[in-house]
Amino acid sequence: MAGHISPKSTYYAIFAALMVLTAITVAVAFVNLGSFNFPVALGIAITKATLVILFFMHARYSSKLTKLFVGTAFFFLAILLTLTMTDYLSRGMKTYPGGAAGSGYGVRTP
Amino acid sequence: MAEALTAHGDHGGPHAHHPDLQHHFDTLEQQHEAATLGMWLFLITEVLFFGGLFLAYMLYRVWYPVAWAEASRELDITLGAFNTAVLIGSSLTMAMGVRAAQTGKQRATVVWILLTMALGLVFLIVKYFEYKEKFEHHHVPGVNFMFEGPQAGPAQIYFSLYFLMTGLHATHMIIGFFIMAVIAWMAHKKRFTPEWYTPVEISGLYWHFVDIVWIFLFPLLYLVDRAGHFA
Amino acid sequence: MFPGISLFPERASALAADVDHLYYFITAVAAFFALVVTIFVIFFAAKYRTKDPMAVGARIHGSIPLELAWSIIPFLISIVIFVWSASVFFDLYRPPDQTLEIYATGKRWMWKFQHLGGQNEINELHVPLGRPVKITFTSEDVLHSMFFPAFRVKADAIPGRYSSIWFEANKLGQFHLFCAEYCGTKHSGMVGSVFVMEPAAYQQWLGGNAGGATLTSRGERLFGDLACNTCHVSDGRGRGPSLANKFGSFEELADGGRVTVDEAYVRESILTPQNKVVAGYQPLMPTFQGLLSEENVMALVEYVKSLRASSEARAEAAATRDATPQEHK
Amino acid sequence: MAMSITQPRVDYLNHEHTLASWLLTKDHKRIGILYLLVVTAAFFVGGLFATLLRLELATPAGDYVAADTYNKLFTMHGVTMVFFVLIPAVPTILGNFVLPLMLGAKDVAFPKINLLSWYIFTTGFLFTVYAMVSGGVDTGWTFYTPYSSRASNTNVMATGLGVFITGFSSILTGLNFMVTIHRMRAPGLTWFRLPLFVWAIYATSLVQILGTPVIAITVLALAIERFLHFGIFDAALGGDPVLFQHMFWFYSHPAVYIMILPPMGAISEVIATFSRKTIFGYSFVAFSSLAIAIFGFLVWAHHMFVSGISVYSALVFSFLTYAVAIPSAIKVFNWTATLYRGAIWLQAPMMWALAFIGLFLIGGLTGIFTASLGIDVHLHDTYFVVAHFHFIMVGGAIMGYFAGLHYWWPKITGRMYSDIWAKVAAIIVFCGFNLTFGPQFILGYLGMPRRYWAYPPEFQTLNVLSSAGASILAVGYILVGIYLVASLFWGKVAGDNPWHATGLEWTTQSPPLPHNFETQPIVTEDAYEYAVREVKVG
Repeated sequence: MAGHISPKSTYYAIFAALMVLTAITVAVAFVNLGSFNFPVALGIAITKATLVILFFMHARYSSKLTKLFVGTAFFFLAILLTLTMTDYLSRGMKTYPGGAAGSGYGVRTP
Repeated sequence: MAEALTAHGDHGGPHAHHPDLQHHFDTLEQQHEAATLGMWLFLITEVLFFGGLFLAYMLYRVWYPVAWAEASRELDITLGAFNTAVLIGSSLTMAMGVRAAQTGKQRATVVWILLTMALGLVFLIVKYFEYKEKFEHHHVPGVNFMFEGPQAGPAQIYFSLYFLMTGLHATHMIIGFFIMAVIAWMAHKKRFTPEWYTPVEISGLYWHFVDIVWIFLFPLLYLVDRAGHFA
Repeated sequence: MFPGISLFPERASALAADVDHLYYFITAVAAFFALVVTIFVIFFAAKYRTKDPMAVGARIHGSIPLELAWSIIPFLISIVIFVWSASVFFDLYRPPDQTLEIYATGKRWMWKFQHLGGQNEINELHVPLGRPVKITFTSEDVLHSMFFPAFRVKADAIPGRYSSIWFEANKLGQFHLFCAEYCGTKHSGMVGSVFVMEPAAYQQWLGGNAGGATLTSRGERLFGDLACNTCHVSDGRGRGPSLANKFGSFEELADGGRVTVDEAYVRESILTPQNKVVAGYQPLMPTFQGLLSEENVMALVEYVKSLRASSEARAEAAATRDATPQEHK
Repeated sequence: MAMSITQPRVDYLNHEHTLASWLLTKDHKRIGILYLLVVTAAFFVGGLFATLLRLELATPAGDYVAADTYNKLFTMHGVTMVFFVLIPAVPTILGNFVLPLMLGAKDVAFPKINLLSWYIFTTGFLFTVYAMVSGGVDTGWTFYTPYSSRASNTNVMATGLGVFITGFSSILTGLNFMVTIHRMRAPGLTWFRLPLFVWAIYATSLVQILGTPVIAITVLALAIERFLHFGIFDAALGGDPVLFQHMFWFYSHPAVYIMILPPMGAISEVIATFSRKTIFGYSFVAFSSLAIAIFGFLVWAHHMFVSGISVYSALVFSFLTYAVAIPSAIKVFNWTATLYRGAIWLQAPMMWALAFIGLFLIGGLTGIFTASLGIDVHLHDTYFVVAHFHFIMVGGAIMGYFAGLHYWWPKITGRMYSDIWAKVAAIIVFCGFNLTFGPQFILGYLGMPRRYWAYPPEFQTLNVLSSAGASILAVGYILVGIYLVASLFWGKVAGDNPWHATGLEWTTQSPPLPHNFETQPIVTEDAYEYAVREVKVG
């Protein structure tokens, strides 16, 4: 009746993909990518989460409204994270007279 | 939605419909869509509920990368990875359980749901050992927190967030465990039919969400800097 | 206007006038819109009033141009207000280069001011007329907020961080000092006054109230007592970076970042040294968190600041002081 | 007064009388009345605290209550009014009652969850009352750390738990209404035929769902930091007390839109009905509700301009705050334009609505002062801010709530209150309100800080004016209570459509049937189509 019935093979395939991605994220963590470790780990986690949402939670086969709600959740989470970080990342920036506004490297004549 | 509707007598008149159709809905499909939509909305609130902690995590990771690296190395990565595998497995069994309910296989539904509960239990037991190990190493924030080296302060913040995030996640697991117990009991009583299996589906959505939270928690807490960039 | 009710606070700082002008402008804009809407509402309510409940109004659904007009015009006005406000905000926020430095700490329910000459005051502050004054302050327990209504400046005192406000008093007299961030039982008691004095009278007051050692000399003694000089040797051969001529310039960090050496960085390096280690040095420095009161940290900051003066000025300033042993010239 | 006439017809009030039929009801109409009782009780508890505050502030010296008591009074006034009156008032009382009727539905999507929300709300309220009775809390309704986590020794945990529990009632109500609006509209009732009250409730539900969880986690983190000495906001460990303010205001600013949007929806209904014409610019007013809900999440740090956030983020938030003011301006202009060439029938609800426009206008415009960076440095934490948000909350939300209550009272109770007394009360409240909060703008610019137990003597005259106004305001609110309760016993029968209004809720009987409609209504025309057809006398 309502709700899409996916074949078992889809579920097993997604399960395998998730396990592989988990293995990858653990392996990559031991490789020193400097400041890229964090984005890579986050990217893998987002991929895994998307797989679970689309296939295990049937978002892919449900109404556009459900997809809109999923998008809204992550959009407002992004607002919370990014707008707050605009404060913390720009705290170091000094606005000295003569200092380049926003550069944070204003030279203060002693 | 607009098909002919039987006139309702006064409240509580004879229901000419499917026994599971509640009085204020017109069709089973409308009821099903309403239930799933309601569950997705609840999951939005959960995303933002955990979102607050992710904000604190992101801020302090940017402020104290060295402390985050040192404190993260205190966690046991094999247990973390094992737990991730267990939870992804439980997501699979949950999905298979929902599928069994959709196709009307009562016994299979019960078995898959019990499997999901078992995997959830394994996860919680592993978590218990991890917490016990933290207590022994005095890594529990509070008065008797001990962490050698100059990063003791930010490390205590890390462990505060560790316990808050994993504690909140474990609480959601325990709630999920009891929900699954109820669903398994209902399935055992053959309550679900291919037309009405909504409780299985929405508890499945909840379980998958709890799995997704762990999918993010594992790399953020366990894999901060295993390569020694900030060593 | 009425006896006993003043509508506007006193203007005692150069920037107070700018803030007031901006305030008048926004009041005018707000009053204009309030009047326009109120007049229209009253006029329409009176003109189209009916007693017959069955009467029906005209069939008007709306007009796009009108909607766009009263969306865009208010937005343009807001942009004008925003830009003007931002410029006033920058002036309020950005101290000029040469300011009279005063340190302060907010503690539950009193403000403690420290002048460079060593004078300490509780809930009272004496400042000279016509000179820009910069107050660098922090809190020792909960949030407070230093608020001078007459100067139109305010900033929260946050434990663990320096905040600063600056003003240039241009009117003699006594003005209010309030704590504006709720801080407990005697939040309303954490008030005081600032006395703006003629420069001559100010110097005389400084002389009369010279507490003990100046802030710099207190910092210097602490620098010796805490054995900072064993690592921070002035010629740079010690285990810690040399601090001579460091204040105000910027410093390369071990993790590749760069930071301006200001009060906040010196304070952070004293209390949490491991966060921003200077390039080429090991994070050996122990933390002094809990060992130093905020006043002593400020004294040390002032001492490090004094090291930036050219070495000759250092030598002759040292000569006039009592002969405490100096490790580095 | 007309002799009370017994109701011949069955309705949701008289078809069951047992206590269980009320306490275990799943009927959205009865749940609305249950909320009315608890919210009205909370309103008088909060009002009592306000009266004590104003008595204390009549004299410069702190001579009426002790300092600690004063701090507890303004905290409990804030907590009670914000969480137990302003946020629930219109959605849970008027929304619960009218939304299914407006949609032509038999009930909300999840009736059992609707009842659960009421029990959660009442439990949260009882928890907070317990916290007040057993010593109160003195951190201010904002619970700023480190005072709330380290320094205060009052019932922060109990109040926090009360707020945490009540938050879930707000989440579940929002969720319930959103699914109801999406899935249970009558056939033919497309989105652009919905009454504007439904749009406002939808926007509010969106904010409730997206915002409330963040304050839930913030209060939880505060409670754990205070109880177990964790270290998230603790400066001694390197934490940032300002992070609490970010997380708190991320919810608490959208919360003020939860408080103002539903009353705005009620005002749109009242203005359209009593101008006897369709609302001016329907889609603009509808989308401005959504715009307020969504933009409302981008502006929270305008509460923190002087609390240590960086200059550049202050610029960003100040600009976005000006952007979020535009939809509110659009609403006010559209209401005013609706009056043009209408047939203005000045009944009691219309008087309250016009008073709402007057006060909300001043509230909104003073927002421009506090959003401006240069001015807010001087105005932050002074009585100017207190006056601004009281103009929006009391002048806006409470006036809008009363306008809606007066508008739907005949539908809820089947009785009509005395129109003259209702108009008198509107005027008393309007004048009392202006006298109470008008002088506070001047006090604010003079620099009188808020939350002061004792203040310098030069501010006394304006404070005495404000306290005088507060007593007039109290009289106005008590008068409303009196004639509304009196209408239950002596009010004449109101008939099904006393205001001759359009809208599905007026097509059924008053008070409505237990299951709302005899036959499922089919909608064939737009909302507020007065001019098209004569609306037959009820």
